[in-house]
Amino acid sequence: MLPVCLTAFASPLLIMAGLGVASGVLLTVAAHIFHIDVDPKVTEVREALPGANCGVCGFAGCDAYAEAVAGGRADVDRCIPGGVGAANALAQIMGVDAGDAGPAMVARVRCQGDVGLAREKYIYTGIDDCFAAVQIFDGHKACAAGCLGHGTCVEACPFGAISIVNQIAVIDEEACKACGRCIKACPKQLIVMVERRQRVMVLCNSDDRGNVVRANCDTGCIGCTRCVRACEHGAISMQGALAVIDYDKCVNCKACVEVCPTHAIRDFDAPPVNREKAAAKAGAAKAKAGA
Amino acid sequence: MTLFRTLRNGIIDENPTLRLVLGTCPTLAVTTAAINGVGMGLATTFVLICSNVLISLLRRIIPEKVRIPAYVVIIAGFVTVVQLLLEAYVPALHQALGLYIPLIVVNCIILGRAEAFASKNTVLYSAVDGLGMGLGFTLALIAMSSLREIVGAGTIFGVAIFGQNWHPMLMAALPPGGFLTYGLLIGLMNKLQLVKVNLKTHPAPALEEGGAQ
Amino acid sequence: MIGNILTAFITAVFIDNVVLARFLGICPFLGVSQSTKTAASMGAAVVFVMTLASAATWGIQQILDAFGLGYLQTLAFILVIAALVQFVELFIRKASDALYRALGVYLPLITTNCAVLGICIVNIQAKLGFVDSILNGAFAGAGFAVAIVLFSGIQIRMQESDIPEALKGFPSALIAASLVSLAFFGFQGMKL
Amino acid sequence: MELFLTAGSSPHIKAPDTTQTIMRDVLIALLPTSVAGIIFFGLRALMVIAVSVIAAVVTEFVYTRLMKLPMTIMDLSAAVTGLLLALSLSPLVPWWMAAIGAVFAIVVAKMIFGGLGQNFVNPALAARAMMLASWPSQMATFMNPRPATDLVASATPLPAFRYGAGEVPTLFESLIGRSSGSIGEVSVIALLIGLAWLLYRRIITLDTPLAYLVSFAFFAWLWGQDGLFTGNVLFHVLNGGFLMAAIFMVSDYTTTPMTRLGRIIFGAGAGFLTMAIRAVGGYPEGVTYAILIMNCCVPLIDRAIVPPAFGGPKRRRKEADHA
Amino acid sequence: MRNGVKRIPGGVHPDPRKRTENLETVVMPLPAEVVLPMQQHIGAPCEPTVKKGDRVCVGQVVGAPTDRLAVPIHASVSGTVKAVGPRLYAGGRHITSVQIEADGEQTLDPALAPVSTRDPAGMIASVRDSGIVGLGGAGFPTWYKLTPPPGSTFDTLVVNGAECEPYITSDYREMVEEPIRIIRGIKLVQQMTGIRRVLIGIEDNKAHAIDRLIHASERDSEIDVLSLRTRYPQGGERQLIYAVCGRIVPAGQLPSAVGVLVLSVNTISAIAEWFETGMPLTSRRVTCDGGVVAEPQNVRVPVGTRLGDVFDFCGGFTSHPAKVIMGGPMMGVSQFSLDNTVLKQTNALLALAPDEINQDAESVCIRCGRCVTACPMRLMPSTMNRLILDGKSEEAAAVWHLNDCIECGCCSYICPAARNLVQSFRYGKAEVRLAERRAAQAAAAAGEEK
Repeated sequence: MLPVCLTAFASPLLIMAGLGVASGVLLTVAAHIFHIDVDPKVTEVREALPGANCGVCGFAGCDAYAEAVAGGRADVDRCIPGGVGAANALAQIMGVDAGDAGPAMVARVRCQGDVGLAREKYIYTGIDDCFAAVQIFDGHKACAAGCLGHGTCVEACPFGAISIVNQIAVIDEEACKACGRCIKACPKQLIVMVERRQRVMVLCNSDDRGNVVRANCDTGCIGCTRCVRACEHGAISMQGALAVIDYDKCVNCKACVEVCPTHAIRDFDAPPVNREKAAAKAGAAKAKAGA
Repeated sequence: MTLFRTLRNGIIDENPTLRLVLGTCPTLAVTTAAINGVGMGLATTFVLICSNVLISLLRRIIPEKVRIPAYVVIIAGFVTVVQLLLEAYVPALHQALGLYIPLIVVNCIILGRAEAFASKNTVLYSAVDGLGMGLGFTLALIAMSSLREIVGAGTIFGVAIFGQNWHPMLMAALPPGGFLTYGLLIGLMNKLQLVKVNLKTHPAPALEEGGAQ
Repeated sequence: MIGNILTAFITAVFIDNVVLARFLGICPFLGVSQSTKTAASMGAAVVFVMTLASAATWGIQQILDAFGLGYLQTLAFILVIAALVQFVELFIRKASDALYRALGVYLPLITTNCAVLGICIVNIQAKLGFVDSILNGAFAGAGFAVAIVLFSGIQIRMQESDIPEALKGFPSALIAASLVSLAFFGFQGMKL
Repeated sequence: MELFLTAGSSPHIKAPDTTQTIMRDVLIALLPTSVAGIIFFGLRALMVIAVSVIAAVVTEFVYTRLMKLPMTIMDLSAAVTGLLLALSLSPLVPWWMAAIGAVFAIVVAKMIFGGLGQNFVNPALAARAMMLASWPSQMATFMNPRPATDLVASATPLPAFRYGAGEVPTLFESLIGRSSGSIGEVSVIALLIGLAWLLYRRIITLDTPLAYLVSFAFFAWLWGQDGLFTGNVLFHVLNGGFLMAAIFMVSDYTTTPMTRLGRIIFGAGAGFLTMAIRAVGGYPEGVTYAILIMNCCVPLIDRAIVPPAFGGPKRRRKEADHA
Repeated sequence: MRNGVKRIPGGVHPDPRKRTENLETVVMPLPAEVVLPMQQHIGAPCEPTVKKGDRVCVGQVVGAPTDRLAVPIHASVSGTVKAVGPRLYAGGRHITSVQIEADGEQTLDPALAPVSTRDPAGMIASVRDSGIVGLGGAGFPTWYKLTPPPGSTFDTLVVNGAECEPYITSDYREMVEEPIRIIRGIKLVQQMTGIRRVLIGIEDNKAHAIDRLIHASERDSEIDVLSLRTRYPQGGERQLIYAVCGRIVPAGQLPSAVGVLVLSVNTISAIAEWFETGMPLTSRRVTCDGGVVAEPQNVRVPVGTRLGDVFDFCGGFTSHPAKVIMGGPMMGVSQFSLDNTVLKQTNALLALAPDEINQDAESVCIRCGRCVTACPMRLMPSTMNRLILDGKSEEAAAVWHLNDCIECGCCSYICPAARNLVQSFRYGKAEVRLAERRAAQAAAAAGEEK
């Protein structure tokens, strides 16, 4: 009985155990002999990964991916076998903010001169990209500072927060995560990062004199200084011919919005005024053209 | 997460084959006939449930450092069991699946679930997760293998369903057909998902107004 | 003799290509083919490991057979392959940083690559001798290397193409693989 | 006078050729071959051609509509694909097979990868390969192109030659078009007229076709039936769809390399593979697969060859790693 | 006469449309005013030396150079300075400009006198005072070209009479009308630089010009007139040097690297005029042509004349022009305002009808490779275009030699898909420059931290 038991159970067990021990010893020894110090962060990330080494992440196995994540060269959510758990763990290790509370900052476009409001210099033909368009006489807008509306920022935005409305970039404040990529993308430096609490803003970036601005655009800042006078808190000053709001003093009273003759100051709690105005204007122009 | 959600997760939301694109090798290799798909799916499901349960049971015992080798050994053990069972009871299927039965060991789904789920959850949930994932895998395999069998041979589970004049498109049963069917199926799943997401983020205006009234 | 080896080579690389005909190693084939350089390194690593693993598992199989323990094949093989690959990785890492960067980092990915285990089992099933096993391992690895390098070019081209949203990534890669595998039908039946 | 002008980047003028005119010229070049096919094979050939072209164009129309893409059928590339496919089929294939082939060519081989210019394999050849794999017997049935006789199914001359069975056509028969085969490959003269048109209109250059021809001829000679250097080069060149491929398939813009060196490599590789498949492979004609395999290599060839700038040093390409 | 020694690589053959080649040059009546932008050359802008209200004479310096490279700008009419201030100019930006109201007298600056010095260094310095720049296009200061950079010497003067762009005939007319003056100019340049061998390259579709120059240089064994196979862009420096002497200028280097000095026929003529009369560069010949121009012809106009005035002199427009171009249709700059003015380097003004310009919409690349064949610099336009649009301009520059592009426009011209290749290269180059500047700034910042 006993020998049967031995042959039936002992030999497989022995062989497997032998194999296991042999490889274990081999690897332990090897690990000592061939020891190399690695970044503890890599180890930490590596530990949080499933270790399936399946390559779905696009890297050469979990080690390579861990190294890339620790080095900041890869996003934390590329491990599919590990799923959300691994992504969260990695995010925690890397200190990436995965929270959705929304940043305190938001990107804004300092131009509202869309079709019908801003004049154009010429008809542009060529690559549909702001950077390409700027190469030809600074773009087709008569106003050298204006948004060209080819949507280079739209492509740069990873969150789909920017859209082109009437050939002007418009940022969806809800979707904006304040990553700042659009700022780098805009060849006219029109996009700025501001605090979300700033509810009023001068949406014009032209420092041309009033008559030039007026000739180029219906909604540019013409430097009339009415807002400066209207502000009871002394928050607005003129930089050349452009009104600038000092947000340390601004209390969002919106008095300036009321007085601005060109609606260049926008109240971000209300829908943009200029749309209706532009629509009315376009309608009038059409009627004129028809007649 | 409820048990039902766990189950559903494996079958639909995180379907290992069609959404996570794991376990591609068996998916492509054995789905030439519907019966193979079923066999492969069930065999994998069996290993998945068993390994999930055992790993969940041992999750406090296995040291962190050697967990992966330990998981592999556990999985390989169950695969051997399946191999022996198939050989003994359904030799025809064993013959058809051949090489791909031992290869269940290296199916990313199993190790992935062990690491991502079983090592962190209770036995019951792990079992249900294994079942869900396994069923998801099986269903995907059945879908693919049925398609390939119908187009490639004009039969389903070996039963002819078209008349004499049917010229089956042999390519469907050949490797290119496998890649193509799989690619198109995942594409279809993605499309459905895209439509769903679009409905969520941009609900049709008509519906919204209807709701307001 | 040379004719036989050449035929074996053509068969393993082009006709019974591990990836395109046997569906082994699909995950890295699709995942690690985003750049030609990575793909080439991965291919080289697979050739290397498959050759070694073929040799090692041939030996293990002899032991298992001697004790009549054929059913332990799966368990034993995966263990041996895993240990072997890890050992080689550690060795390379210490030996040469350049070699590690070029080859070593791809090794873990191969441990659980079904191509390696699959080819080892195929070797045993086909009852190949020691030398033939090693050759078959090397040739099958070469088949993987050829397929993944070829595919990397197509992958890069696809990254630049206007592929429909729903088919981006895996689906289009699979369909491309389908066409490559269709093209490889041309090698079918090639004999010297 | 205040003028509102157009401004844009130089150059401000453009050569008259457009994608559409190029495709139109390819269609014109295929016309003699199509006519010859219809004369030799009768209405069956006409039906295959019509079904294939219509299916290809309708498929592209439907696809672009469904996917909400800009309409592209007016660039005529779908019609070219459909016609090329039809010409590479036997006149005996059932109409629905031709239709499925055309749909496969347009959807799977072309549109999924983004449409014209972005597909990596030749759609017509991919569809032909798919049909060869799917319906091997129907695809290998051909008929004798003798207008007066009945429709007698017969093999193409190639298997006849290789296996020593059946009658081998004389060179004269190949030239005028009295050997059996695909619709488009029977008449060498008609193909050469097409080539002349393409060259006259400067649609193609001879780089690839010549490289293909030279390499193929060399290996055909090398891989003779009675040992090395005994091959019947002229026979191989004139039969089995080689000329059609050499004129219309290896010169396909999208699926061949863009540099001259790349094109020569492409042609030479395809020539070798075609003959390898004919001599030691499992298929009698070899052209389809040889070109498809080379198509798969094109992205690598195009990335590997960086021509040195005029006056620039011969720099080696530095790999830009995407990982 | 001999033929060119090499055929240039690539290139295209656009319809020449040289309708003005047989028309005698007409001198345009004085415009009411001229505007002289302070930048009409490569280098820093000039500093105005006059202020509003000043009286100026023809040939008087109104803009003084501010850096090593720049050349002075002279008044082209006599009259009163009306304004000095920033103005949009044809180069595309706002730049300080001097606006002069002409009095119609054309009083010459009394200081003007023929150049007497015959010492090479003095002659070259005097060329700087003449304000002459390369009259063929880019406006590179000629005096600077005349001195070989340290370490190289000139052995050949290549005279550029290729004039390969469609429409333009201003060089051709110079060769036909003033061949003797060109030869005299060549002699002066030989004196200044010590070069003995002179090769005049003229395309073979200008047989009359070839004849005239051969006749004029008959007694000069050192001067050779070469007939070149007509091909655009043979007028490009690198291409011309290759065509006439078979030398290849290494990428990123100047022609002086192979011992060659290239000057265009009009530039050489201007040098001759300066030395003989002391008249600086204040007027030039401009080809005014295009489908909507009523009377196409070559016009001699004062530098600084409004484009609108030139067109009006040529009969005005017969219909609304689709594009107004300063320069040739292949490399010229499209203008949106006729208030911009003629610059020193302006060789043509074109007002094109809609059927003359490219109006095809851009479609996808079909990989036909025509751009590769057409590129005279042997680049891969299609590949670079794709990379640049993909945001990988730096790869295009590092691997595919983007910066060797000469923006000749052959690729865009030949492209059946009407892709805006050249435009993408311009912006790709701009992106690469931007990235380099940012990297340099980052490196500087890092250096400071240390």
